[in-house]
Amino acid sequence: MEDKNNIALSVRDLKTFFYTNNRCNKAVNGVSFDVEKGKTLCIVGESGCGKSVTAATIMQLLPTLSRIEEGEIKFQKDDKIINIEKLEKNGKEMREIRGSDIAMIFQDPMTALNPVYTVGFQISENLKYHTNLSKKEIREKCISLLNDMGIPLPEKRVDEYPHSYSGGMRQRAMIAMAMACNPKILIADEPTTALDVTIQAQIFELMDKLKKENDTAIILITHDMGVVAELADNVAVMYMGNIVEAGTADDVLRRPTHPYTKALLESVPVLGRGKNQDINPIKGSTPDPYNRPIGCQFAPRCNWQTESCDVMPEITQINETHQVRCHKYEQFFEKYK
Amino acid sequence: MKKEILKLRGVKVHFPVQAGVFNRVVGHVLAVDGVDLDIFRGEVLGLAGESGCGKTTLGKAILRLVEPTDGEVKYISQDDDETELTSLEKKDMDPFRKKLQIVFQDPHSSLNPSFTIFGSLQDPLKKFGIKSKEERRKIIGDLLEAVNMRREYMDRYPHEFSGGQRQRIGIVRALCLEPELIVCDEAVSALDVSIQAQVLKLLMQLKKEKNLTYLFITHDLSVTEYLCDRIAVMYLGRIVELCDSEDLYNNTLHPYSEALISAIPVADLDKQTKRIVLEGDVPSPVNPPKGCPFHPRCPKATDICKTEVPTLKKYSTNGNEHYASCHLIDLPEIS
Amino acid sequence: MAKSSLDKKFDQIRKREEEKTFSTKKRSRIVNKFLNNRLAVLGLIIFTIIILASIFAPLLSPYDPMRVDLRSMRQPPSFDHWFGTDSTGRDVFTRVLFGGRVSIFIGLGSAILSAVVGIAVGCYAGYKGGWIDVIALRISEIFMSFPQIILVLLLVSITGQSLFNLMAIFILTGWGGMYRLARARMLSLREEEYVQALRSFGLSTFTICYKHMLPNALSPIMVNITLSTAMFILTEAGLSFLGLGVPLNIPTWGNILNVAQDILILQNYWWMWGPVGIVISVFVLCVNFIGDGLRDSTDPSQQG
Amino acid sequence: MLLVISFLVYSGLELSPGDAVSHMISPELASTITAEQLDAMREAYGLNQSFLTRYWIWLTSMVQGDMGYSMAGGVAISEIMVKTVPATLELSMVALFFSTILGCSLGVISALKRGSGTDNSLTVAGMAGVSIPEFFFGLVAILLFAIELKWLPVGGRLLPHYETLWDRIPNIVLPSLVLALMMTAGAMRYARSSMLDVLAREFITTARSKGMPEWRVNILHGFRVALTPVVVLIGFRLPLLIGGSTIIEQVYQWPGIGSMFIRSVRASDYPLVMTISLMYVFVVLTASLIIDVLTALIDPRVRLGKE
Repeated sequence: MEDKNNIALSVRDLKTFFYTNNRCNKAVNGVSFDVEKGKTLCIVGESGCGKSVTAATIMQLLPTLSRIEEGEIKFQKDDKIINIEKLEKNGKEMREIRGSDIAMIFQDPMTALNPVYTVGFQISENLKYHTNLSKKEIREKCISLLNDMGIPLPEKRVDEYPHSYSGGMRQRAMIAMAMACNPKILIADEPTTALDVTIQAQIFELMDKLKKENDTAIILITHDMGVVAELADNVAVMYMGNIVEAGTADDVLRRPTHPYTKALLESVPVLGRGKNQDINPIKGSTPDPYNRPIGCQFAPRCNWQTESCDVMPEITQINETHQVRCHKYEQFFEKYK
Repeated sequence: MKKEILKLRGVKVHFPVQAGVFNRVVGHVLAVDGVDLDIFRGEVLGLAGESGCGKTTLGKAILRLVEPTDGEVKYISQDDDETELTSLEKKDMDPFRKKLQIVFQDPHSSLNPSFTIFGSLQDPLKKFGIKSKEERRKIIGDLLEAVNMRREYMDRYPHEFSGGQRQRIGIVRALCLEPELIVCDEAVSALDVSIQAQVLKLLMQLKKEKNLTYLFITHDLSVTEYLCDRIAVMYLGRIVELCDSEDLYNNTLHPYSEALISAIPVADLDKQTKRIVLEGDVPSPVNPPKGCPFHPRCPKATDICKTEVPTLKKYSTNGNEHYASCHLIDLPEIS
Repeated sequence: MAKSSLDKKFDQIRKREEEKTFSTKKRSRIVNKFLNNRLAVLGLIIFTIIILASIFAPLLSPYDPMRVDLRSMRQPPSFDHWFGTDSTGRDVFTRVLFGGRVSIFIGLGSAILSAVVGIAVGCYAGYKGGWIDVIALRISEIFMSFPQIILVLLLVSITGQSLFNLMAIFILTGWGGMYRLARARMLSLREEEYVQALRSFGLSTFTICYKHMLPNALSPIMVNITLSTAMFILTEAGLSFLGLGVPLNIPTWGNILNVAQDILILQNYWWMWGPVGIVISVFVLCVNFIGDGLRDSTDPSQQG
Repeated sequence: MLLVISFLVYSGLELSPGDAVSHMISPELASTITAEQLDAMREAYGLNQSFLTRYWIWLTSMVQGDMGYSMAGGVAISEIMVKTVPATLELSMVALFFSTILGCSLGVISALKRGSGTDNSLTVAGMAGVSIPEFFFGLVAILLFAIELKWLPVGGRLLPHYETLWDRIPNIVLPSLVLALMMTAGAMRYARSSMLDVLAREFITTARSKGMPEWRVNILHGFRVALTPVVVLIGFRLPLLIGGSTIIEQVYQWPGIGSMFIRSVRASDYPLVMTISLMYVFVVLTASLIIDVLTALIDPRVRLGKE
């Protein structure tokens, strides 16, 4: 595979289960992927597929009634490899990684900022805990961060409360907060779902710029294949707790090898293809997480289902970068090549 | 020959903004600020725009779920009788409520959690004269089958259904009085993509079978392009562009539509274009900018845009009628 | 590292899940949750016992709660008189049972009636808004700016003491809270899309409001009824303790306690006021447990 | 608001038995006055005028501090007020102070240790606190601490030989503690649920994702936000505090306005009853005004006048 030094974060066979209502939900059930430095990895999937849980697991921000069952999360910090899953949840080491090495932005900037503190205060908290800057330097850094994020009048805006910011500006402030300590990895959990498309375009532009300038690796979680096509270097498609297909954007979007990926791509109308384009819905609906199909999770909705699908398929490496989790991928791939 | 089913003339919806100790009205949210629009029988008209542009309010104003502040909404029956809806008394509105229905966005709040499906749906039928219970059960059962669900589902409670199924039940509710026009208010936006496609297909199929007209409100231009015959793009309470759906993509006239189209991420590596990134945010509809409401964000704005409000003018592209409100279009205007 | 108790619980659930042996009883989630709340179940049991005991008081006790028996004055608890006897020789246990009838009747009755008034006004006002809402809101504000016990005392002083007056006063002072609750629920339900859908059919306000919306507002209302039952029982006890509630000749829990104002009785004859105080506390505690259990089990935001 | 209520109270006063004149002159004088003189006085006070005019006269004199006379003692009501109000204020302020601090901190602890033994026992204790009638609790406390153990005096305030502040402290301990205890239980429950509510919000996760230590997440981000609804709710419970103090004052023979109120109700001393209730309303309304100001100070959203 790739040169090891290029990998910022490596996740192997990760399992995270939820234990609410006295039931066990295998939200993330054996997920492996690598995040390369300075590249964007898009994790794409529908609601409930476990993509957000994966992100929360990397940050150890899981709720009380859940835990990491198995697997490894290896994070490379200054030539040392740290196993994140072994760290104490809110312990000192974990806290040192959070915010300074791995930072996160959330879906809804309306609720993700504390309403009773100024934006400047919330950004400076990060700097206060992870750097040795003086008060004055912190304030200057805050203003320059806001400025970098394209917020007008940062000297004034720094002392304002989140509710006087618009949605797009709040997300910019969130990004400023996340980028304050130059993290190696930025996890963005559906950062634009709550925003309008024109604002979404602004945020994407900003994230692209940050990636290029700071060599930050980005894990972008989204449900929108369009976003993947625009931003991703690498893609992982998730369905019901598993990665069903992964590879470079080129691999996955041009040569989808898993029936689910293919179906996802065909089920959304694409702007510019006109009125006569054909869209093919996926039959059925997402299964109940407490009553999962045996074997391949997608089998009941798949047109290619056979008896062999009662066993969970292994990950197959198609070429250097492209992997798929399907028994029938060869026939499938042949047909749609 | 195309016949109108609804004619909107100068429709305005203003919400008062109250503040201070005595709840004095300090201003108005100009949610819909003068919309002229014709909806033709049998067409799918898309109403697109970003949040806060007034598209949902306009949809509700047609059904008088929100009372319009000003303007006319005329309903034209199949026999060409015109009725002005906004001036009708509440009870005189009833016959027209049968003709106009709405499908909502959120599948979670669109059904009453304490009633079975039948329980929720039977009251409107009762009101419109279907007295026997058997008949009501038959109507609802037939419609459930029409949306690919089982007849028995009518005795279940909403929490037993998935989001997509609830949305279908929402469609059943809208269909149960055999309406002529359905307002689909972001009807597929809250659904997962795989389910979204199912509902879109279903809507198209029902339209053919039942001769429906749709006003399809959405923020997703790729869905409108696929589904609609014509598209109206709204910005800050006004229509800025109205044309055939293919023309909107191929012959865009308004700079806002252009930016909107370019901003939509496209799941096709071959169709990637340079996005036009607009500056700033959508201005507040309480205090819209003077002149063209889009001028502070418009990359092409000139001096005239700052002072004069453009009107919706008729042009022709590709042989079709094409309306747009911008000072900077250099096509000849058609009267 | 030693496994925490949480981890052990997780292991159990996981094992059960993998063996597919989890319970699949088809009971409503709300009932389940309520039954899982041990305090609420305990509350419900004791609540039922006390109510049944009060209803069947004549069967449980051979004594007449009113009959004065001067031969057996101020006797400590014995086999004959479980809670002893009071200064006029009446059996305290019997009086507690009969007192329960009146006290619970006042508490529950006032709570339910004030809920009916509050809901009837609140639903309509909340859904419809307009001048009815404004007037009702103002009136409830007037009632709520009095400390409740002061208002009750004030009204008692005007109308005089009687069981009926007291209940009327409780309803008068209690409907405001219920009204506000119902109104607030209605205001939020009004925005739900199913309500809008009903409006788009032009259904009458009455049908939409009382038939379709009210059932969805009931669970917080139920909780509030239990809580105000508790409060009314306490207020009645307080008033009667002061000698200003129910006329002294009717036994209620508060009236029985009234004797404890005398420091001699307080010091020397504990059985005359101790047991009844405990019964009140336990009963109100049970009602509160039930209310809390109801709240937790009907609140969708809480999981566990 | 106060005007409307004062009008209602005045109507009640009018409806109550007894002539208004007898309320307005001291009883000593009344005994020497003949019927004719009374009529003349009615004329002089304008009592033959319309109801509204009389209300206006009553209201203006009220505002000027002339509250009329008590029927029972023949003492000026303003004089009674001066004597009793400080006692009640002293008692309720001490109780409010302790209950707020204790209630908030216990509630927060209970929320942070949600589901633990501490949480469960605190919850049950809190529930018991709101369920036990305060007078019963007060009686038990008297029996235990004053009569059996003889640690503290039964009650009373400003007994003759008390001179320094220290002398007075033992007397206030029992009543204020009993009063504070029931308030604490309420405050604790509010603080707990408000804190739980805030801890589930997304900005708490944001704060954790920045690597903040737990105490900072909980106190700075959690408690600070949870405080606003708690302050509002404690404000709403002020009437309850006043109601509670009425009974507790009675139990402990505390010479405050509450026991005065009860005495006047028993004696059907209507002028006094009405005036005191009006004063309570005034206190409650003032308190809610103070709460509004306080929330504005705590919460920047309210301060700027928008949500």
